[in-house]
Amino acid sequence: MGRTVNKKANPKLGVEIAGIKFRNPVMTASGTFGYGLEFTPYTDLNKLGGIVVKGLSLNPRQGNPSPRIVETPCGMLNAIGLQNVGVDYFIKEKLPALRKYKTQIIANIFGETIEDYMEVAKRLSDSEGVSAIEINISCPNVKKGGIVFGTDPSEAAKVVSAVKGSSRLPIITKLSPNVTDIKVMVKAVEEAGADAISLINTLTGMVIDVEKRKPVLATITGGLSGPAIRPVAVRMVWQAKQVAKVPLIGMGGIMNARDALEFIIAGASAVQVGTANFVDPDSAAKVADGIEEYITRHKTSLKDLIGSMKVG
Amino acid sequence: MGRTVNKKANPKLGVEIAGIKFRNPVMTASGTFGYGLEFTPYTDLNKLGGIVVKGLSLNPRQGNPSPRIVETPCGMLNAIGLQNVGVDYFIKEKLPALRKYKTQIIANIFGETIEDYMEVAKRLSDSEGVSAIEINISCPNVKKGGIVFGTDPSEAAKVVSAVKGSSRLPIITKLSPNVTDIKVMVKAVEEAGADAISLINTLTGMVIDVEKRKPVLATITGGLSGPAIRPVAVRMVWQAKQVAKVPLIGMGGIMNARDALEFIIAGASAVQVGTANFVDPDSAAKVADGIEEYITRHKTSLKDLIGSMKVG
Amino acid sequence: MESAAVKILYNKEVAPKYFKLGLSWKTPPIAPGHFVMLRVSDGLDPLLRRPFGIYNVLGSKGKGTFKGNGIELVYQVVGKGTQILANKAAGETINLLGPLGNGFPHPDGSKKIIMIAGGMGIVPLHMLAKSTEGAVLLYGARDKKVASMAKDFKDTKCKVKIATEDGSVGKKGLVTELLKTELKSDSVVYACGPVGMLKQASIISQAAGVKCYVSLERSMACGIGVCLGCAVKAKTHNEKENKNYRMVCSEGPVFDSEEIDWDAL
Amino acid sequence: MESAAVKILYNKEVAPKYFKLGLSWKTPPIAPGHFVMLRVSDGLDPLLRRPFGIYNVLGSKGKGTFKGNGIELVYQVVGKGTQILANKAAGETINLLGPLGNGFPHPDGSKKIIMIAGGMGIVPLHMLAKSTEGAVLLYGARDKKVASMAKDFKDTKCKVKIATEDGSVGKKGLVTELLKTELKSDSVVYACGPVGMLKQASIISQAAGVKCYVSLERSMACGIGVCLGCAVKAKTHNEKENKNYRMVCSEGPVFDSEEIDWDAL
Ligand SMILES: Cc1cc2nc3c(=O)[nH]c(=O)nc-3n(C[C@H](O)[C@H](O)[C@H](O)COP(=O)(O)OP(=O)(O)OC[C@H]3O[C@@H](n4cnc5c(N)ncnc54)[C@H](O)[C@@H]3O)c2cc1C
Ligand SMILES: Cc1cc2nc3c(=O)[nH]c(=O)nc-3n(C[C@H](O)[C@H](O)[C@H](O)COP(=O)(O)OP(=O)(O)OC[C@H]3O[C@@H](n4cnc5c(N)ncnc54)[C@H](O)[C@@H]3O)c2cc1C
Ligand SMILES: Cc1cc2nc3c(=O)[nH]c(=O)nc-3n(C[C@H](O)[C@H](O)[C@H](O)COP(=O)(O)O)c2cc1C
Ligand SMILES: Cc1cc2nc3c(=O)[nH]c(=O)nc-3n(C[C@H](O)[C@H](O)[C@H](O)COP(=O)(O)O)c2cc1C
Ligand code: FES
Ligand code: FES
Repeated sequence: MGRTVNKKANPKLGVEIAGIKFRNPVMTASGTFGYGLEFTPYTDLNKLGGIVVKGLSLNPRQGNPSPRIVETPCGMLNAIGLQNVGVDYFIKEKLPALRKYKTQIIANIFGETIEDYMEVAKRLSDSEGVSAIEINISCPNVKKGGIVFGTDPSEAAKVVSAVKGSSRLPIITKLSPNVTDIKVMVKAVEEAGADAISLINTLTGMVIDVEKRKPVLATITGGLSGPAIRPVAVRMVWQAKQVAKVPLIGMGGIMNARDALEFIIAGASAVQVGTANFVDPDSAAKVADGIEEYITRHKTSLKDLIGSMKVG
Repeated sequence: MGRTVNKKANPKLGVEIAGIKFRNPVMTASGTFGYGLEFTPYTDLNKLGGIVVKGLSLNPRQGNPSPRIVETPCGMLNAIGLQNVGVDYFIKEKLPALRKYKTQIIANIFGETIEDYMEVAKRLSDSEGVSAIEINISCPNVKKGGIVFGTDPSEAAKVVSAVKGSSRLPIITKLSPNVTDIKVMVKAVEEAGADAISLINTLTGMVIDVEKRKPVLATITGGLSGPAIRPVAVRMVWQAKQVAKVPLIGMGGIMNARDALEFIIAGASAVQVGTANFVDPDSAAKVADGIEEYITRHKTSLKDLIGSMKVG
Repeated sequence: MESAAVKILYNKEVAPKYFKLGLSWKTPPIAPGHFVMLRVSDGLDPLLRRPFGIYNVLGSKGKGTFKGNGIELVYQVVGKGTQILANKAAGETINLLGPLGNGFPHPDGSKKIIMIAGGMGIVPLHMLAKSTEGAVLLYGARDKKVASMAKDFKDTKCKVKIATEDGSVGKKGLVTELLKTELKSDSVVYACGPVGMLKQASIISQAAGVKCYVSLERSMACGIGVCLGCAVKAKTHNEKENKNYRMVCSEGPVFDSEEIDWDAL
Repeated sequence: MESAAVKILYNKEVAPKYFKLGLSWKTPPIAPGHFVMLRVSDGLDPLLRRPFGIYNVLGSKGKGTFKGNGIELVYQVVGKGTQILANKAAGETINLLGPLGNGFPHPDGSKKIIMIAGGMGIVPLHMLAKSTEGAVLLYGARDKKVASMAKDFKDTKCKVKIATEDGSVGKKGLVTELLKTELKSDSVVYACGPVGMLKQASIISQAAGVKCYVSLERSMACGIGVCLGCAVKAKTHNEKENKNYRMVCSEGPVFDSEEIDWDAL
């Protein structure tokens, strides 16, 4: 795939989501791109539509015991446990360097209570350089006995409207795929005020070391990501598109431009590249180049491609 | 992996599920092994614990338009649409040859109404050579506007108790993974009278041909199987084991004995080998040999292995 | 039918992206039209085997069916599976399942045989050419380099007429145009190639009241009739098993063209 | 730090399942203890890169850090990734990410250097040996064949003492027994090998009041500190970032052994 040199944004590649103008539809997924700066030796951050930073919580978090990752067929499980530096440290130490790039910065946030979510969102709104907040609702609600916000439509809706009320920033809600009907979740968070919806987060999985008869991960289960899950992710984006009024951001196993185009054609206005960043730290920029090449070759535009799947 | 010659069953490898004695815990999964006889040029059917035949309905079914399959990273999607010869043809033309083998024959059944399920179960009970019925509840209930039996606990329970009432045979209920909480489904079908539970059926997925901007499968979505889904399948078996009182039969992406042992250690009393039969038609027999080798090497027995996962 | 680990004898590029692959294999009887499924990787990606027609049975002088000590395949690199195959070297082993499917009905000698091939469709017809006499092969190729494969037909008793897309050899244009001129009422047609070409060949033959056998391609998972993935819709209903679909792998890949519902393909 | 497609110069088996891999690469400065991540397959399985220590910088006579026109790795075939690597031939290209991590703190010359290696742990210590003088290497190997790698230390100014599990060369038994006799109060220890050995080396050194640096291994996804997958628990709390965990890839792989919570490993 030919690389293009850094140049002015191609208007046919641009997209506006929740009032934010992205130079291209390719972002990096939360938790797979650190705080962005770690990638400067390997890629040009200015080539990215957006960077979604590692999930931020009110206080710094230690994360889970180790082992935290294990490879699986065409994928990997992670149980990082949302280790992060905390929202204040991020704003003070990471954001100033990051906002120098011509790419949109999206802060992914999570909490164990609704109040946590609200407070993190508030502090981010007060800072400069963050374009939007992505809410990770795949977290256990400690007050509700650990049920996961992201699999209960009414709990999810509560988080979204609380965050919406605490922040002037556009709110992207990131959905968990571990549900019977993704459409129910889409409707719930949309009604609660989400400006855009991103999906999918990881599928819950586990791997056992059969010689030791123990789970490989210290936390037993972890989140499955990578190309293995792509067919499930594309299906969910397509289903979400049937009911969604707000723009969708698709992800799950995108390794190259062809994969990203599946999501766009299924209905996503933009995509996020996750696990692929580990395999090739320049992946997301290459995906953007490949989409541009496709758009040129097919004499089309991103706008015309979104949700353009023909059936029958 | 060393192959052993066909010989008397190893008692350490045997397992009894719902009153049926299996010479080893390895069966072939429905829809991936035809009616068994097609495999005689490539494998020894007597080496299998059981054969689960292609899903049977009351009347023969044509299945879905083509294309029906597509490869995905470490997996495949299928949308066969449950094409089958119908229960009567099976009993008359396939069963007589099949029951000559020293392996348990399990009939996988499905229907579009509860009455369909009942009638198929009744006819199978009246025939000789079928050891158990496996109910595939991953089918749309036409009477209930197409909602899938397998994702609604009360609909699933209705099917199970209806089938249970129509048949003298042990009933295995096969669960769909496309649900928020597999434990709810386990409890529902167990209370309804399932003698054993098998899991998982396929995850719903889709693939798009980006050059044509069309879904590859004629039915848009299909069922994802193969090693890609194994981490999800192992997790669900482990979760099911937390609540199940009846024996579990695990499947999803088993390619070799190591993979099968993950399921057994997680809590399955037996396993089914599916997609692997396409890659190597002798897979299931090799899995059985490999489990035997493991049991010998670890000086243990299948019974002691089931659910033996140590945590922490 | 067997599953066997066989040794690669050679794997050479005969035209850009076209390879000839020789495999050492003490074969069961093979008929023209049979195919094999190869496992191109020991790993999990690509997961499924890939189907390939049989171009030659090595060390055999059979007619109708052949038994030999090896087979020769010809394949084109089109995706990741065939790319992995292209990287393999002589001496490596590869797992093969076969021979699979039903071959072409053997010509009874009463008719004039016309074979029509598009691109890789030449593969099973080469075997057929070796077991017949006085046939003509109409071969549609992308360009001169691909068309050069026709020289392999010198050792058969078969006349070759070529059409190339770029006109660099033979007639410029579609091979089905050659069929129109060649077809007589006492002909029988054997066709293999892209669906569009097969459909055309079928229409032309049917219009002339001539039997046309086609060898179809379909994505396959098992190759042995159990996954039901490779279905094509038939025009005729199979009463015994009450079905409209035919499995390309086990009931084909060769079909009487009248049996196929071409609009559903 | 760069991501580069590099050419394989050689890939030869030096002992059963042990390979030396030469890669043509105009290197940035490399310090002993640095590692690289290799993408062993262009396909999707295995998906993740594999980490390997650097054994030699080719065409360099540097000290402390090295710059050269290639690197040499030594790896053991233990699973599918290393098996795929073993099948690669000279002339093929492979994608490399590196150099990664922090090397060993360069010895200041005031202490007597003891290096202790178990199995593949010899890799980063070979680089260290090349940039120090008067050191001793204690090398624990499975058997004679693996122990033969010690001859590579002839070109370093470093004395080698061997322990083998089977007693076929050197002392029979654990290499940590050698450490006990070798250790003086003015020693500094550099260790690399299996966790059990590192923990023992750490206990022995701490008991003697001696600094011990260990190079750790952990499953890795990214190698650059972003996935947070390769965490090990530290005894000390990092105030600035308020964290107990250290990333082996970016904060290690070399740590002061006192920093590590060995019971959590
Ligand atoms: C009976 C039969 C005989 C064949 N004989 C030959 C031959 O002699 N020479 C030759 O070059 N090719 C032949 N083909 C086509 C060949 O199987 C495909 O080109 C090959 O599978 C593509 O694999 P890939 O991984 O390189 O491509 P990919 O596009 O990466 O394959 C992806 C998936 O699509 C399937 N697929 C893609 N194209 C085809 C196709 N045309 N037919 C069937 N499945 C396809 C593959 O099996 C795989 O599951 C034959 C196909 C069939 C069904
Ligand atoms: C910093 C570092 C330096 C290393 N240097 C060397 C070296 O110089 N020579 C050498 O032979 N090996 C070295 N290793 C170990 C080497 O990375 C593993 O042996 C290799 O990744 C195994 O891959 P596999 O696919 O063959 O095995 P598999 O068991 O199939 O691998 C499965 C997964 O486990 C991981 N894994 C398995 N074993 C290890 C291990 N010991 N350490 C880390 N991850 C592991 C793999 O990365 C992969 O994700 C090093 C590891 C680290 C972390
Ligand atoms: C190591 C790792 C860490 C992740 N951390 C987060 C996170 O902090 N917040 C979040 O919303 N998603 C997180 N994710 C999920 C990804 O953002 C993404 O939704 C998922 O990995 C699917 O995309 P992929 O298959 O392209 O990786 C993480 C994923 C991985 C692999
Ligand atoms: C081609 C194909 C057809 C299938 N048909 C059926 C079926 O008729 N009934 C059923 O219960 N499951 C069916 N399944 C699901 C399998 O039995 C199994 O649950 C699933 O494939 C997961 O196992 P695997 O990953 O080992 O294939 C089918 C799967 C495949 C791939
Ligand atoms: S490929 Fe499986 S039935 Fe034909
Ligand atoms: S491997 Fe990703 S943080 Fe170390």
